[in-house]
Amino acid sequence: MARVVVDVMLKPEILDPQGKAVHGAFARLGFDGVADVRQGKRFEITLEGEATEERVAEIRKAADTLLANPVIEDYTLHVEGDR
Amino acid sequence: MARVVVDVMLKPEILDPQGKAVHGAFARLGFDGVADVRQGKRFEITLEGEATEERVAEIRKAADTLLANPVIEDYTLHVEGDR
Amino acid sequence: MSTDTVSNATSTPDVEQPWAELGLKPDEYQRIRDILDRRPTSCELAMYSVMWSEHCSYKSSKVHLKKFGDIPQETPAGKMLAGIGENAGVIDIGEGYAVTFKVESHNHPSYVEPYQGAATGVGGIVRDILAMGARPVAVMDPLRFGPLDAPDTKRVLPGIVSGVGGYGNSLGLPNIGGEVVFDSTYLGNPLVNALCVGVMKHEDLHLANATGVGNQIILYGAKTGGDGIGGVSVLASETFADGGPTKRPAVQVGDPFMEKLLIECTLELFAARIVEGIQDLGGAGLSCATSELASAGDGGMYVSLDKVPLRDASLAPEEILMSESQERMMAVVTPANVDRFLEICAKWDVQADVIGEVTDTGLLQIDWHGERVVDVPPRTVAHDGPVYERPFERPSWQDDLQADGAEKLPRATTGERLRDTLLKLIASPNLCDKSWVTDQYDRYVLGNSVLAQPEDSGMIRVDETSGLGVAVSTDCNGRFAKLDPYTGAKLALAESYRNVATTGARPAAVTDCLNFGSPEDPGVMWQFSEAIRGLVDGCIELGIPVTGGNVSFYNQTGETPILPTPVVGVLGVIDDVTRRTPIGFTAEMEGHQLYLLGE
Amino acid sequence: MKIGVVTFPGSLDDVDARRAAAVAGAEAVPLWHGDADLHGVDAVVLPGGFSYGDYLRAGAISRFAPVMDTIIKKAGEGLPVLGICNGFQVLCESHLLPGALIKNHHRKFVCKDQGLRIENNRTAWTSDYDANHEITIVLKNQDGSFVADEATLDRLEGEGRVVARYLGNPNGSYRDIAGITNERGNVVGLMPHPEHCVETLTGPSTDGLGFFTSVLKAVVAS
Ligand SMILES: Nc1ncnc2c1ncn2[C@@H]1O[C@H](COP(=O)(O)OP(=O)(O)O)[C@@H](O)[C@H]1O
Repeated sequence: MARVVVDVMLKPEILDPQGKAVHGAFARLGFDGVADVRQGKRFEITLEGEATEERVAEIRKAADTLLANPVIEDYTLHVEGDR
Repeated sequence: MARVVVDVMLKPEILDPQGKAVHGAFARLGFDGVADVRQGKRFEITLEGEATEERVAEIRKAADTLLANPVIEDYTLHVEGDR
Repeated sequence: MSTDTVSNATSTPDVEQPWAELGLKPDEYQRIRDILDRRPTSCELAMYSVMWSEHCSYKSSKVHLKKFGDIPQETPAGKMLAGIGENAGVIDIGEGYAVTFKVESHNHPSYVEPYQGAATGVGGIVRDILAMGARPVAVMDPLRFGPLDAPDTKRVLPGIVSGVGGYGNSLGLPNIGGEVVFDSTYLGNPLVNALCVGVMKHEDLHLANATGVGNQIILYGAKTGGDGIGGVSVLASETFADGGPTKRPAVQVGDPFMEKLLIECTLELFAARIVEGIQDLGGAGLSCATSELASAGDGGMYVSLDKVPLRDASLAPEEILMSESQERMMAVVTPANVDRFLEICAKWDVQADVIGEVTDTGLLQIDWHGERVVDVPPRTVAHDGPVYERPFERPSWQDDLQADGAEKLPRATTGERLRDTLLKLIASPNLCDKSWVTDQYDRYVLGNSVLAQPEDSGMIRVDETSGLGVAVSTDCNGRFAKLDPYTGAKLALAESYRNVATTGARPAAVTDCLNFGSPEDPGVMWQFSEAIRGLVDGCIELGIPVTGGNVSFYNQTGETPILPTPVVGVLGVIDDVTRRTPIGFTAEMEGHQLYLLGE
Repeated sequence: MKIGVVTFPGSLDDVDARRAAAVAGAEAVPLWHGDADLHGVDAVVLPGGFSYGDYLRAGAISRFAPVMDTIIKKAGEGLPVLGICNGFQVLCESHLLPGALIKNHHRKFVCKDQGLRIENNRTAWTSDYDANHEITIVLKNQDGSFVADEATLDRLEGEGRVVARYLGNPNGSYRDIAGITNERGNVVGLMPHPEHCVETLTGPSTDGLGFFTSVLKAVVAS
């Protein structure tokens, strides 16, 4: 069984209230030296069988339509173990 | 400026309603052959300056106390570019 | 990177400017040149173009909206303390209290990005109410969608509903009513209208003006980012030496947590009596807030754009002026009170910066990096925009439509058929149970919701001791309005009025959101003018004024406009909420008699 | 008799909790998250809302507020503490109560009148209810699904620390759990909102009042 990971982040120019709140909490808790925090989503998709090129292309299509909202989000996709 | 990434996932024994919903949507859209989907959070933390060992240890502490709830979640941490 | 300063504009009169891309007509651009007696700088061009847009200037609707002034301005409950032209209308409801309420649209943004569009729609109307000096106490959301089974409705509807809920629930504002209506013309043009009600004591009333030379201008709330400035980037790109600016998002993302802090912080500032004038930042952002505050005040204001805290350091001055970043407010404060003001903001973790001051120049003057980039009479930006007398004409198909009466439809002749018809009716999306929507909204928070779904009106307790309260309903049947916009608008008003009256409250005032197709279509303009005529006549007959509202044009796909949709909100006052009349029949009512009133 | 109600940035039902305390006959004292002093209150309510926007995890950031340091210490000494909804989440994040609350299994915010069974009427906050008393109170949340590992759940049940259970599971909570207590019975976390159910005019019932009258008796008795 192979695993495909899709990381979805808000585009850099889009306000990220969640990241902002975490950044604020870092500061209050005394974790200094943090310039920015962005919070996104991580999907771990376990396939039945191999991560063939075709299957990965399918998942990529799903990422485009389902996992990420292209209006405000970007995503990256990788097969686990591949990097 | 260095970037530390913290990936937080629900522990395997905790039901993941969001992952389950995505899994269901995969099936409805005709993407077969998916055994499981889990949805977690990804934090991209940009440091002012280098990712020294000491700084990374601090972020790890923040992950233990703030970014992940050890009762239900596990996390992994890596410095970007390091893998 | 060069900045287009006023002196640069004076010395280079023939520079080509992208006024057309910004939506200005040739004569409008010429008018700006006449006003300034030179070409505008790119910052000035940005300000005029957005403030003279349909959305901000009401240029197509102004001549019609004026007719609301023909309605007597007294309400059956009490005096109107602020009316059309202010951020929201305010009426005296007795016992020293005043209420303010208004409905606004956020239609197109909700089509582009349903969750955020709807969320920021709620955020915007709540800030309008807050800016009057009131505590927001309830929201409502009249919604319109394409057919329930259309694929795009599956994208738009859940997003909009969770956006309305996500934002309103996070602010702790009970949702006390709304509408969910389906019609094919709303496919591609969903309507998201959001209404907010606020309560204040008379002495808390605040207006949007900048008076008192030397008073300080404070911008507080969220930092300014590139939100919602897709369009102006044509301007900014000219000031970037190579490659143009980085991407600018056309959608705004809301931060309801920030807005909640903004509400509590602002109410504490009011209570401390240190706010001379205040304005929320909505559409057109700083361009609107600075020019409107100055124009409604003594006329002069100086602003240093370098003082505006930025989320994105690469923003050009034009973009800073146009940014529609959410959750920001602007206040006018005497120099002596500035420290106290900043202290209260710090308590609530709200960023606040002095960015300028009230002057006696009669001009709105804005600097960037030490150079003047805006130098204009603020009235010409905010209040003296173009006014159009658009042609209107009763559509040729109107007669046929009206002639095609319901009496031609086949009638059920047997009990069985009648039963089928009834079942079909109550199972239809427009009539069925709406709890899939309303269960996602908090109707209990604040503990003053006397009536909420499934009631015909929402009702809020204003005073716990006396029981004074208000009821609000919103209604509109767009199909009636299409058959006959004049009568349709009257019917919307009458329905809303009845819904309020049946709770036991006395209807007192009207707000309206006029959702129509393109004003450049004479048929649509006719629908619009007829609807206003209907509202005016209806209000005069009922004896209640229109205290404010909103117009949304260009809701159409190709040549097909939406059903004319004049959503009417009526607010009523009840002396004692314990005497409200809920709908429905309960066990305690057994033995009561039923009466049918009216013809 | 003073009941303190904490306001965190983003608290929403603090006003309601203060009203409910007053209706029950207590003096309601507003407490501020940034102030470690409890101002002599006899019991504390952590109210509902979306503190810090619920952005990281519900309750995760609030638990680090200065007022929580004092509350955690005093709770250990027996101070009655009730966490409602977001307050329950804060109590779990603070490890005053076991388990955690995650997103509802249907992933939507839900607001409804919910049936509950009070299973433990020996806590500081539930003594005014009969054992197995069935009540209807308001449920409204986004992250209301109670989860914990099997061992923790077994221990909670074994020690009778399940305070309330849903009649009809509205959010996927493990074993229908709506509220739990600590060993000592002074700290209670509850997902639904008793503070919205103290007046028939504005709530579906007055079934929530018992939480507030119970604690008055608990304080007087101690
Ligand atoms: N979008 C909405 N937001 C909030 N409440 C709504 C919404 N749509 C409908 N409701 C409420 O649900 C109830 C039932 O709505 P509806 O079936 O349209 O009733 P009616 O036809 O009597 O107006 C009413 O109380 C109404 O205010």
